[in-house]
Amino acid sequence: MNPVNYLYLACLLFTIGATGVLIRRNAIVVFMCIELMLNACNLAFVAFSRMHGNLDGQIFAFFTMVVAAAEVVVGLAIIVSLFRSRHSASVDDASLMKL
Amino acid sequence: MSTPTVHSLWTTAAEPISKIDAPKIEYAQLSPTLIVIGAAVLGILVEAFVPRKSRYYVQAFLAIVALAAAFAAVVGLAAGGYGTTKAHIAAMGAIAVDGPALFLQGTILLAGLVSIFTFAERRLDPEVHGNRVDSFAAQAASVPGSDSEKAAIKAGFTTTEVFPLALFAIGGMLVFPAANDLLTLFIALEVFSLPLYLLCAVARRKRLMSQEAAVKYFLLGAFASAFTLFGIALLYGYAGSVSYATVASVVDGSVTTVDPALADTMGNDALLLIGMALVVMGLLFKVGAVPFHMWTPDVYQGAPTPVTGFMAAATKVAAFGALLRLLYVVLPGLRWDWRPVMWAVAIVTMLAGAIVAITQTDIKRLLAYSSIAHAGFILAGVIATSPDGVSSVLFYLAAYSFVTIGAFAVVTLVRDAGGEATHLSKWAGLGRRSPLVAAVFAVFLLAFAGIPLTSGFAGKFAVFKAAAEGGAGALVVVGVVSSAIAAFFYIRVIVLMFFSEPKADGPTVAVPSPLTMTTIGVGVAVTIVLGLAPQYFLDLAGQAGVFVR
Amino acid sequence: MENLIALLVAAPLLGAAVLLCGGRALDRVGHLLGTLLAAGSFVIAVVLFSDMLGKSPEDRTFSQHLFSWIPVEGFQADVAFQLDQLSMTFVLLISGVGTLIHIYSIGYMEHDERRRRFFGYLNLFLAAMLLLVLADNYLLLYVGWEGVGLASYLLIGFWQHKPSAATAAKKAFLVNRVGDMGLSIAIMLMFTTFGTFAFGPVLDSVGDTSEGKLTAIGLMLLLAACGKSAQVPLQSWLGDAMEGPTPVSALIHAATMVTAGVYLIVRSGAIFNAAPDAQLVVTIVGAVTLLFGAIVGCAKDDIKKALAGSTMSQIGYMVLAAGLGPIGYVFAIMHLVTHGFFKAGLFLGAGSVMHGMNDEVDMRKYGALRKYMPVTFVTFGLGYLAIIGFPGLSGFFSKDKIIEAAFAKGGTEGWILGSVALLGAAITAFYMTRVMIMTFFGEKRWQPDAEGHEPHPHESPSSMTIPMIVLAVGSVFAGGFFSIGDRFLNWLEPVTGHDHGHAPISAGVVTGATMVCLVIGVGIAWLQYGRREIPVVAPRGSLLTRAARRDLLQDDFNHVVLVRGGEHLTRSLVYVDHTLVDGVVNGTAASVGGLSGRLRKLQNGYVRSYAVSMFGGAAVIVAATLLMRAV
Amino acid sequence: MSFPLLTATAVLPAVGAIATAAVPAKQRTAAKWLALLFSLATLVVAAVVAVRFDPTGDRYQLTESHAWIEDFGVRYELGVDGIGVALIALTALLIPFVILAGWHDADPQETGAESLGSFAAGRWRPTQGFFALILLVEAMVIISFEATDVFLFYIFFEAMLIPMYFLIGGFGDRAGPHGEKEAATQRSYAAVKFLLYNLVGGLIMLAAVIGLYVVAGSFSLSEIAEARASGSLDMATNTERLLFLGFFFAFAVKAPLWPLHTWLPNAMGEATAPVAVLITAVVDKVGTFAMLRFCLQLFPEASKWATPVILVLALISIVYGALLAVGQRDIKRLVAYASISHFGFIIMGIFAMTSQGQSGATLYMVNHGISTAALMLVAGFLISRRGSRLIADYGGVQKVAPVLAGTFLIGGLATLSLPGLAPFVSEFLVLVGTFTRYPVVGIIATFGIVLAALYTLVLYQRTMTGPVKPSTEGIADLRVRELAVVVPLIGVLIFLGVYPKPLTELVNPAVKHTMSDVQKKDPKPEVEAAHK
Repeated sequence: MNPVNYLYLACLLFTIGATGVLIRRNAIVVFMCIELMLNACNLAFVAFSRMHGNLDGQIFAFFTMVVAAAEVVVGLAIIVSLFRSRHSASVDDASLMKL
Repeated sequence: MSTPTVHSLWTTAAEPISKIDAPKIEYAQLSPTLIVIGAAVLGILVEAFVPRKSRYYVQAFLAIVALAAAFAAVVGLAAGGYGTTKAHIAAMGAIAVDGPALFLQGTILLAGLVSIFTFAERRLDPEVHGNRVDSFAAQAASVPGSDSEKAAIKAGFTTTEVFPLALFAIGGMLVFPAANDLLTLFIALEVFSLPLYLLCAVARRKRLMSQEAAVKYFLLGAFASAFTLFGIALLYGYAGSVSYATVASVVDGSVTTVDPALADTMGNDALLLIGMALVVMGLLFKVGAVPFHMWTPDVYQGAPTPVTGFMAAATKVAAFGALLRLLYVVLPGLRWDWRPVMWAVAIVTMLAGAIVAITQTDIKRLLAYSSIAHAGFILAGVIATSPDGVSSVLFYLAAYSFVTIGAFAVVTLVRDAGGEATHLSKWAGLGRRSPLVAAVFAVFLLAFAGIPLTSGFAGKFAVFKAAAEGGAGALVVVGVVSSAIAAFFYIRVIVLMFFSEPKADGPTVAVPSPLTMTTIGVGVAVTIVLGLAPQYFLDLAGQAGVFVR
Repeated sequence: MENLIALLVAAPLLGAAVLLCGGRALDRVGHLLGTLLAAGSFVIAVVLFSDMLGKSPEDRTFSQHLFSWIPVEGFQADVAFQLDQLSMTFVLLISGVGTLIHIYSIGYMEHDERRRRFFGYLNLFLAAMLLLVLADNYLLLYVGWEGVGLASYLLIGFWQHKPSAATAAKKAFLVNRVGDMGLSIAIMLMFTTFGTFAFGPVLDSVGDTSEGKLTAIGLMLLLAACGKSAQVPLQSWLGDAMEGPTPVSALIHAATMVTAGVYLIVRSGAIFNAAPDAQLVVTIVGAVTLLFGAIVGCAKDDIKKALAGSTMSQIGYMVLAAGLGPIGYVFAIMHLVTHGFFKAGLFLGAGSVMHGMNDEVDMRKYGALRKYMPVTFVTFGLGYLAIIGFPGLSGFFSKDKIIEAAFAKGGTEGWILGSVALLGAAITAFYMTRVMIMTFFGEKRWQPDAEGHEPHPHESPSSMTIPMIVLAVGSVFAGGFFSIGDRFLNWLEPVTGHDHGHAPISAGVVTGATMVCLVIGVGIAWLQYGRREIPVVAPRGSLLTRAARRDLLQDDFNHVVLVRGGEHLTRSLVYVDHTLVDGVVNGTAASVGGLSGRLRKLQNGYVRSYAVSMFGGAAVIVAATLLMRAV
Repeated sequence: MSFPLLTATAVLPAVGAIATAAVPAKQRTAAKWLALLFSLATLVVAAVVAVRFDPTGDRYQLTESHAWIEDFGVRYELGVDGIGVALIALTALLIPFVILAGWHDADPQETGAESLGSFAAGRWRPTQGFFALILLVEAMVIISFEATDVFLFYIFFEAMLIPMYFLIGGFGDRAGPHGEKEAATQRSYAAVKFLLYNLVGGLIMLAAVIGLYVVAGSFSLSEIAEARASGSLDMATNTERLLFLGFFFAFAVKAPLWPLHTWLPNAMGEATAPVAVLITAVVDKVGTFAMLRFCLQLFPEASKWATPVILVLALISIVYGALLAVGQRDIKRLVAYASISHFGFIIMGIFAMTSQGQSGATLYMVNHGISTAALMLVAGFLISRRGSRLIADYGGVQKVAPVLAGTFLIGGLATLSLPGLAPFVSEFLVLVGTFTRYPVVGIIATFGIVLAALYTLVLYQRTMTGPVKPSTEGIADLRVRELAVVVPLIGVLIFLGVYPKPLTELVNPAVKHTMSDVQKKDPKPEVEAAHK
């Protein structure tokens, strides 16, 4: 089937992820939405790689996964420490600094 | 797309397995990065094996030596002509070794070095339980105010991890402006972002704010990099490659062999334009340009001040470096598409930064907004799209980073019971209390304001000149207006320090160790020298103004 | 010999410098030094005069070039002097009368602890006045012109602790400045027309330019003259100027300074001759002032103000004469000189009277003083006879000539001017008689002064009486001396030129008419004041009287229009400057601040809203790039 | 290469500034003497410059030229013409008096340092700072009179704002009209206003400076002039006009020209008298000087194009300033508005584009500097005695302090440009120069001389004459130090009033050059007078 459809799917996923970032409160969920966006990108990479018939895209996808993993490590560390000190993972509670 | 291509894919995919030749890496030209990263790894081992008591010394020493060595390496490379005649693409096309790269790497390394000094400063806070303490949490993992934290403090723990983290960040920053394909670009971006997120979280005082800053920075940063990544994906989709050279050739249509797939995607400009827009947006986020600037004030305020200084300086340098390379090497063919957008961004950034700063009440937030305004000024230089533009931006970045680090270093000195006294009202009459510190800070403020005889003026002039010659006269006018507005709040601080009566319960000025003194001293020295006799450095930047492709 | 000219100015100038800079040390000798230097310059003047008489009328013009003052591209102003018969006349008058008044002041100011400074100012005045009449170009004349203005400012306000004095001084200076404006504009006009403003070149090349230009210059010069010589409409300061010590009034505001205007007009004769319109205006101004002053003089009870009015009126005569052109120049100057004598004399007399009467100035509180101060009475009397033009005395000759000249102007103009002059003569006779009677005749109407001291009138010391006597002699004989054989005419003619005009009526008739007027004037005055009791408190009087007491409402006009109007203008301007000019700037600053405050609100601390802005930004940028391509 | 005399004139005070600032906190008097010494030394060097300068020689003399920032096309180029020499002399002459007059203005107990309590009184050294800043300003002003490189000029034109700003904001009369606290706020308001006005002007000029470089490719006056002459550089009319406006705006703010003047009254009102003199007599002159040196030379066509508007603005300044001076209740603000009026004359003279006008304008700069200094400093002495700037608080001073009153009067007479005092010469030249080309303007301007008399005499009458007010009693007469300040100034005023020849001869050639720059000839008189 036509790989372009994968692109549409990628876009869809990306948008879903972005929307999630914008509307969800829980830091963990927000983070997951970001992961979703990254994976959307992966999908796009693979699809393009398929279209162009070279491997760069696929390689890129692997790197993205690694990066995503690293982000998880760092991200969770931060979010958890925040959660522990505030007993809430809501990003809206974390608004000491403003104006 | 029809089935034959699938087979062809398989075949093409199957074929070359037999002959993969080992990549050839020019270790010498990559030495700066390698040294720093290596030192960082070493730092991790130190964390693992060296006893707590001595870690601080080992780590600090290691970091300083590594940065110094890396800087030496950069100088060596530059002296070896790699900046000009021998400029070339290294590491299988992943890394460019050329003038801008080396200049920026040098700047980043120096900035990093002086920031490390402030990282290592432990004279500012009073000793707790007989232990000297720096500005980082005893144990970042422990809950603020919890027993475990108290215990950690009692035991005299310190977060010595900051040094390797900083080194990793610097390592990433070194690669960022040198990255010569989108993959390296992205990896470098993450490599220097992730440690920064962590560094933001480990302040000793005001830990809640620190953590909040980290969360904000992290979430927004990740969000932004997701966009970048998607942009990269689209560019890849358009050009069928991630290497700058190829993409560029495809973009300006100078590509030689066009297979049907490429022809197909090349036809679709949307891919290209959206891809470009998203990648650029990711970089604009890093430089803190409006409307992607909103993380800056909060993060700058919450992060430990030494980290803030480091971020404000080094991140900007790296990010602008990458932006320049992207726009000048990959997308010159699209000049007529991205210039108008950048125009708008630059104007909005200059004005918004300057205007919002007027009503700030916290010195760190104030500096954050000023950094936004400055990002706008630098963008004006970027838009020039001429060698002059490049060199002016390089010069501006060098000048600006030292002023920034110096300014934040001064901020660390002004303290009261709650740690740093960053609220402006506390700064009233500082000029009476300790004229020297106030004078130094005034020098930095004047440099920010771009008063002649300071590096700020030279930089601003260079950038505006380049912009004007690049036909962006209107931008210069806006820049002038916004610097007038900006001048207002810098002056406000000076008024506060010198002309208003000090409060009885005002903050005290801590006497720092030679470390911070060096930082501030270097800051002042660079500010004055680049103000009075910028010629040498302009030459440097001028020679470094050409990208290799 | 010519090099002495500079000394004329230098001597008093030196005096001024020494007296004003040298501290209290000089208090005891200051007045003597000042007088000495004044006398010195008189002596020099006499020397030069005799030397001049020795020469033939043609080469009686001395000149001395000191140094080039303002050398600028296309602009040459020198410090150079020119001494011809006209200047000579003035020099003698100024230094002569000046010296006398110095002497007089020694006695008059005896009890003033700031006497040294007074003499310093007097010397300063002499220097400036001499510079004025000796200058060989209009710019240097301007220097003297303003110099005398300064001196008169300082001297009128000499008793600065009296607010009235300070105000009067300021007023005098300001009104004069208005005149000076005229002079400077005139000089600028000359410069643009002739490329120079030295007397010689300008007056010689009058022929080469349009009458319009000359009229303009003439009118501007007239404006200057009006200021300095207290002619309508700039006369208002002279009355108040009487706040100054009496010697000042005598020297500056009677004998010399106020006549500078006449000098200016006569000196610029060539210009006026070529600009009949300007001349006409001059005559009109003269005529009007002549009556104006006279009327004011009738109503004043303050002896000095009465005399001031008369001064105004007499100068009106001179200006009138000067306006007549060559017919009148000589007589203008002649009347100026004789007036210098008798008016100075009268003022000194008045001063002497006040000296004896605890500085009382209200004539209604005098009376019967002739017994108590005989010398003053006699000298004052002679002056009186002179001014009303009693046959044989100075005023008779000079004034008579002017009236003749006025008629000789010819045409209706001549008739009008002539009759005005006659009328003036009558009024002069009236008010001077009034002064005379109220002061020296009738009953004592003395009142105790503020401190309650009864006045004990007594003759003044010789240092005061001698000058009075000398001046009296002058006022008796000068006129005759000048007129016999037209001495004065021949003396001045080379400079001013002369023209007999064509008198519609013979000189004899004019003289007769004058006499008649004189008798009428004196008569009425005697009927009014000599025969009946003079009330100590002034009666309300007719409308005209009351107006005249208030200088014919001219001050009220100034006050309402200029002072009040000016105050309103400045006040509103201050407001404008603060709210409008400054407001605009502050407004912009404020609005930027407000904008900042509003934008700041966007930074609300919520990650998600930041994310929104990023997302929106991304969307916008993408859209923009695509659109950029689309259009 | 010969001894860099011009650099020396600028460096000397700069060194002095550093030295003075370095004096330990306790040795206040030493600092004062040191500053005075350096200012006098500068005066000597300036005198040497004046002597070495040969009016009949080249346009720019004693030139120095060194590479500085090639990338910006900037060279360190100095050189003086007659106008420059005159103004350098003025500056060097005034500074010692300013220092002497401000002898006690910055003694700590006067600037409220004791309110700091114990902790920093040791390190806080206002006195050193005060005099160091004054010298610093002198250095920067002098070098901007010498710069023949636009960029070099611009740098110091801007940089001098900073020390001035600290001088205004840091040291004022203690008691303003409304007491200590209010005075402090007023002061910093004035300082900020001063800085912002001039900074905005400067920044707009910066844009123009960059524009000039883009157009001309050089900053050197001489090079640009040559390029123009050889025709290798011809600016488009509109570019030239825009650039001109950019430059002129900055200078007009500095000068200050209506309606950009409002910072001056605040600044002069709040600053101490010596600083006020520094502002109006020295720093502001850079603005008018620059109009003459840069606007006319670089953009002759645009200058001519803008002349009508500028003349009108100048006229407004003259009349408006004078009228507002009449309306002031504060002595210093009165002088400030008077200065605005005078700057109107200067600018009018410059743009009348006649030899007389421009020579007059130059002389005016010098004379106004000296006369205002005399008037303002005496006013300052008076104010320092009573601590009040309000005219209403004085009266009858001449009775208790005759010398003070006398000198004040002379200063006032100079301000109303009485003949015999220096300002008359310049004012008359300006008027004539303007009149020859623009009669109407000239005539309206002459109203200024009447108004000048009005505000001066009103001021003198209200403060000095009349019965002695209780508040005035016991005001001491001028002290020796104060006489040492005033008497020489008055001496100079009289000398230059009677014998301005040295000055005019210095200036004339320079003016000739400027006239040829703008290709204007003096209007010929209608009739060539008989024997001229």
